Amino acid sequence: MLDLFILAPLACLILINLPPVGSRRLALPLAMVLAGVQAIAVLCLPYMPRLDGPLTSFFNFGLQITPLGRMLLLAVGLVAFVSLLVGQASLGQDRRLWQFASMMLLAITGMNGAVLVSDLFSLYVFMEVLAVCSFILIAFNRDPLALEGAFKYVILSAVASVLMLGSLSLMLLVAGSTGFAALKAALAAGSASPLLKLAMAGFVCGLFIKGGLAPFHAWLPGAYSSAPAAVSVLLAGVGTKVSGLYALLRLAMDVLPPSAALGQAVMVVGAFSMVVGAVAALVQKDIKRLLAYSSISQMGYVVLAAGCFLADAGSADWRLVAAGELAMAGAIFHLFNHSVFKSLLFVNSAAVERQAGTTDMQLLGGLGSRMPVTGATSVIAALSTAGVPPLAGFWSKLVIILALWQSGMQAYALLAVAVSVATLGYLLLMQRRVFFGRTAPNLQGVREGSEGYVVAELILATVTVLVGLAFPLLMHLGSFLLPANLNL
Amino acid sequence: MSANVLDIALTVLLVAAAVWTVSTARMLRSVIGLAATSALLTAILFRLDSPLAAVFELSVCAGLIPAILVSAVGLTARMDDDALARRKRAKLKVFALLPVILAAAAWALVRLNVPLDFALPAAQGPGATVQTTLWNLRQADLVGQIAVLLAAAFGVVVLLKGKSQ
Amino acid sequence: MSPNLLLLAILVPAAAGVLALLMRGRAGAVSGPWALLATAANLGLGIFLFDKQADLNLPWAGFGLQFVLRLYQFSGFIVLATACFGLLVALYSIRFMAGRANRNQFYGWMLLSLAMVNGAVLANHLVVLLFFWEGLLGTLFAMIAIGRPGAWRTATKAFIIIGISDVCMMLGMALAGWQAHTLIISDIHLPLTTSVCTAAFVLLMIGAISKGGSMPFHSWIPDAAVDAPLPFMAFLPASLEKLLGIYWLARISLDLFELTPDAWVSPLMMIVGAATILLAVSMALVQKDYKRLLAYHAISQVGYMVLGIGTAVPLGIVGGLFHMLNNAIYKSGLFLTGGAVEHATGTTDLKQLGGLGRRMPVTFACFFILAASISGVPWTNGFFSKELIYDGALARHWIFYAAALLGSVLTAASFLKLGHAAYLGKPAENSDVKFDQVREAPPSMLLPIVILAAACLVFGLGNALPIDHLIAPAFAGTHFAAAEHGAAEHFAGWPESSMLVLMTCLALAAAIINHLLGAKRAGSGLGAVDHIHHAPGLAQIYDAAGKRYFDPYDIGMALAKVASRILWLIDRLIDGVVAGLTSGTARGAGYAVSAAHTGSYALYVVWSILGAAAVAAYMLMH
Amino acid sequence: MTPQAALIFGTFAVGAVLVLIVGFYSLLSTRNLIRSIIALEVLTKSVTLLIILAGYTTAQQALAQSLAITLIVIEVAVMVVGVGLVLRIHSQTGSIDTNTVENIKG
Repeated sequence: MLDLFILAPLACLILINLPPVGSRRLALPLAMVLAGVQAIAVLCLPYMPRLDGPLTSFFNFGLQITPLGRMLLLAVGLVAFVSLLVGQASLGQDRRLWQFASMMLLAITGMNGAVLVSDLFSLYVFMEVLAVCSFILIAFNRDPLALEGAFKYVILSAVASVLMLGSLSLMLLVAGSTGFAALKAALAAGSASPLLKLAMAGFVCGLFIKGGLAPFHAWLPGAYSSAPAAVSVLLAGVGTKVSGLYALLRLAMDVLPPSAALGQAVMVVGAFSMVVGAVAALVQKDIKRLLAYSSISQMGYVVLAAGCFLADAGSADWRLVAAGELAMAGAIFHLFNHSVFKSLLFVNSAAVERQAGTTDMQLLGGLGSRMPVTGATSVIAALSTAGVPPLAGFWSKLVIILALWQSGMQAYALLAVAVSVATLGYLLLMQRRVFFGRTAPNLQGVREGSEGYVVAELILATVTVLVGLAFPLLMHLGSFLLPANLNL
Repeated sequence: MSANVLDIALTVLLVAAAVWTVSTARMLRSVIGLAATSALLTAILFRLDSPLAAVFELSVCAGLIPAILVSAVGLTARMDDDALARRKRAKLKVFALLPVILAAAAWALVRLNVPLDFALPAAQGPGATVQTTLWNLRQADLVGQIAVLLAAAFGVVVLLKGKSQ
Repeated sequence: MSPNLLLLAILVPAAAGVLALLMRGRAGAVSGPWALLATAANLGLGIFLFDKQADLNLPWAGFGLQFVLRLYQFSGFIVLATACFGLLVALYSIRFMAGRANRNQFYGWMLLSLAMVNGAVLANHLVVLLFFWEGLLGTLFAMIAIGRPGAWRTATKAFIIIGISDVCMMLGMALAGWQAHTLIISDIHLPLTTSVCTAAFVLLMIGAISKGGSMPFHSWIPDAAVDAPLPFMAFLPASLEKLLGIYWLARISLDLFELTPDAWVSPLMMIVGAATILLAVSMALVQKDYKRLLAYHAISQVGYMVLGIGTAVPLGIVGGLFHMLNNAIYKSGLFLTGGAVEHATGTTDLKQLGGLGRRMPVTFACFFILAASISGVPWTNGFFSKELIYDGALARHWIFYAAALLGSVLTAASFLKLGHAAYLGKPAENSDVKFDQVREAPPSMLLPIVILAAACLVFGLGNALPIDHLIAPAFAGTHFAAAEHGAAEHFAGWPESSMLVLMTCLALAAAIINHLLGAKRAGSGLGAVDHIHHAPGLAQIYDAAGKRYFDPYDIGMALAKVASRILWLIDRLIDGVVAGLTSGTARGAGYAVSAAHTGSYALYVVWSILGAAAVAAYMLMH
Repeated sequence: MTPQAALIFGTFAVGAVLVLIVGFYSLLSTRNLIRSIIALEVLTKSVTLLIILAGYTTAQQALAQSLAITLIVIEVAVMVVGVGLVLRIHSQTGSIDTNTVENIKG
């Protein structure tokens, strides 16, 4: 069954490229159906009696699904669907749509693969599939800034690969295998060895680059802001989350030994990203760039929580361990929430870009009355990002902050609260500049975006509101949301 | 001992080829340097009992990649030399630092008494060959390879086909 | 009674509010009656719940969070009171908001606010309380933002100011929860002896008084008065938030912590209260706008409540709570008269008004009663609550009493001015208002005003009713009641000390004399003092006086103006430092970070390598 | 690890690290976009060597070789896309100087 998550997109790709059947017009709808089916299939997964099917006996991918993975697969399906919707609304001709759909299918393959594999090297391989697709998608429109953004991503991503593979070879030396289980045992046994410490630090730093955590982040604002609208949605929503953050959380839970030093280092990076992203976002003039920095800041929360988990996991005090697990639950939840509300914000910016012709906030204003759905959903997303109750973002931040507090890391908790306030500040500033105030004369004729944008916005806004309202319910369906080994 | 002399010689040559690759002024020479580095790496891979990887490295990295790079250099020919070359010339000296770095690192390792020895894991059975490993244990990687090659192929179409906007 | 009924108090207004928000466009016409219906239902619930006890405990959100509500005398009383105001404001707004584009939003947010207030009042768990407390912040923001076109700015200002104080409150809750080892409010009983507990108290107090609108967290209120729809002022800052803020202040002083006169937070609260009274009232004195003037009084009156509770003696606390109720009544009533005037004339600028008393007799009569009440004229409810507070303050130190009394003088003076300027005298010249077309407000607007004015008299003449049945039960069961004052009858009835009454009367007289003198000098001064006017030597002086060179009233006013101006500057300075310094630093840092991104990928690679090296070095060293 | 194995490991590990340094130096100092791609290639050489070396040292050549082969395939893909980007940049700006990719700032 799980193999289908990797094979189905590839099969679709072949289908839309076959000469007889390959009507290019069907490419994008087919990809959308696939993404939608994936989102629904993931929701059904917990209720499937057995996950192995006829394919499993033939293929041997060694796939594993964890609750974290389910969360990510769901996000991938959802965001890919939305991204394809936006792509359809913004890209125009059939040929481009077909190319876009093909690249998206490959990107979905890469993301699903990265989420499902249980081998460090395979994880790297699928991350690289996603990365190559991302380079191409960013440069999809071939405008100069996009080429520049993509090129920097190529360079930084290659540096990340070098760090990760170098570390991987050190781990291979000790573990003799790259499977998660073998690595976990070997790393736990030799966690005092300087070589392994170096390996862990190197690998984690590679993931930091891929995930765009400060100070490893500098490629990210350029890539997000120069990419075509639909691609920004995908990248910000799930792309960099799968390749950097998901891997970090998965490794923290399934591979890395509990280590206070690693945890502390990870937390410092997380806190630094939180602050740097928020501070830089305060002064941005372009919506997409502001959102990119905001992404960095929000990922800081996730990494901070992951670091808290790593730092607490080895403690002898069960309360600390429980607090660490709570932090991990918060990190996972925040990752998902962020996927939803940040893609929503990017869809909003895409609609604004399409209708008003610019994302420069100095040229915008008063669009709320002209584009009511975009304006309203954007407010929802912004409030959720800033963690205003009862939206989804509030709960995940609350969980993270509670966990930090319980772990005795009050300073980090306070910092997280303060950054939350700053987040609210810059997002409200953005709202004010774009959607409120007086409509500039040249924007008088602006109308709401086409159905693609509106539907995408409504889907994501509904999810973020529903997740917020149904949070208690979700917590009780813990098996879906949270890893089984986290007992709350 | 003679084996080790060979090892050291190969290593030194590898590093030298890499230095030449990055420090030569002309782009074509640089590409040739990269091919030479790959060839030396191939030799080292043979030395390390990894013939399949070595052959792969030789055909792809010493063959295909330089070919692509040479055509790229050809397409951007006017750019490579003069202005950029002049800036590069002085930089060869920097690589004199490499032995210094090496010595410093060795000193630090000894001085800090970093334990480099570690227990090795049990080797797999002698039956494991590259083919069986790749096919039986690393199918996911194979799928990934297919996907990444497809992506690159599409990338060429998307990026290079047709005129720019 | 099933405890689950408590949920209705939150769910009914919330659901009604969400529905009202959905009534867009033409359906908006239904939103007014709908809101009336919903608030009436809410009032019914409030009456039903009053004087009952119930505890609701639902599991919520995992990790030990529980959704705990608790109904007892005090919370029942506040729920009932807010429900009353909700109904009155809804009734009033139907006419006032009629035809406005976003009225459905107004009603929607209003009902949601009611739901939030009910939730916050009933909450018995700090996190639950925080949830509703912050929710109220959201609805407040929305209600200001739907006002005039520029209201967004004010809304943001309010949001930031209250947000900051709410962060303080959050910290306070964390500290209190940590100290008490529980987040269940009714299980928290902390002595104010350790510094941590005191810090928690101060932080929670900041949250409470800022919700109540006390200084220094007040500066959004006068702005909101101008920008937001008028019923909003009557509804949120004047009644709901005061009730909630002071309720919470009383809870933390009486239940959560054991506030005693020895604790140094008691004088702190009294100083905050006294300063709020004096500063706000002296600013109110110079306002030229009906709504702004009232808004500054809305701030000033909180001072009395904070002062009363801060005295930490039973007299003062009961007075503070009684004053909370009274203030909600007369202040929302006053705001509603302002709305009636705005409805009739289209403006609230006092320079354009005058002589409305003849055209709007009922409004004027009600204004008279309400103004008498806020000024503390005997036999009104404001009189009795102020006397209690005076008594409490005098028990601590005469300086607080003096400040409160001076505040009363200025309050009375400013209301004399307001009444005179708006309702008496002749219609202003050069006014845009067409006075011959001014009509009394429609009955649906008058009715709430009349009810509120009547309530002032009823609660004044029969002050035993609210004190014994509403306030005293809330007071029972606390450490005060146990100590010495068991019987509640002690507080009701005519003030015991005739000296205090005398002083109050003197103060009122001083205000009236001041006003008469001033009005006379300001006005024509015709007839009565002609002979002195034309006396040799004095004529020039009076001539100058005619030109208002040394009119005592004007000089006093000018001085007061200067003082107010200085105070206003200080006020803005605080505003600027708080808002400017933090945002300035953040901006500076933002530009620095932004400038560091030069676009060179080599630099970015260097950052990454250095970052990796730092992480690796840290790992190797540990 | 036997002394003999340690010696082989040490020699090539030092070589790999030196190649890594050379690659990073080139990446940081070059002003030619194609050369920066070449620098990435050099870095990948170093990594390939490290992986094979790890496999040799632990007598797991089969595993290490399959990893290295996958790695080389990925390397080609990344390089092709990178070169494609550079060619596109060249066709738009007429230059492959690194300052053509320093326009996104702030």
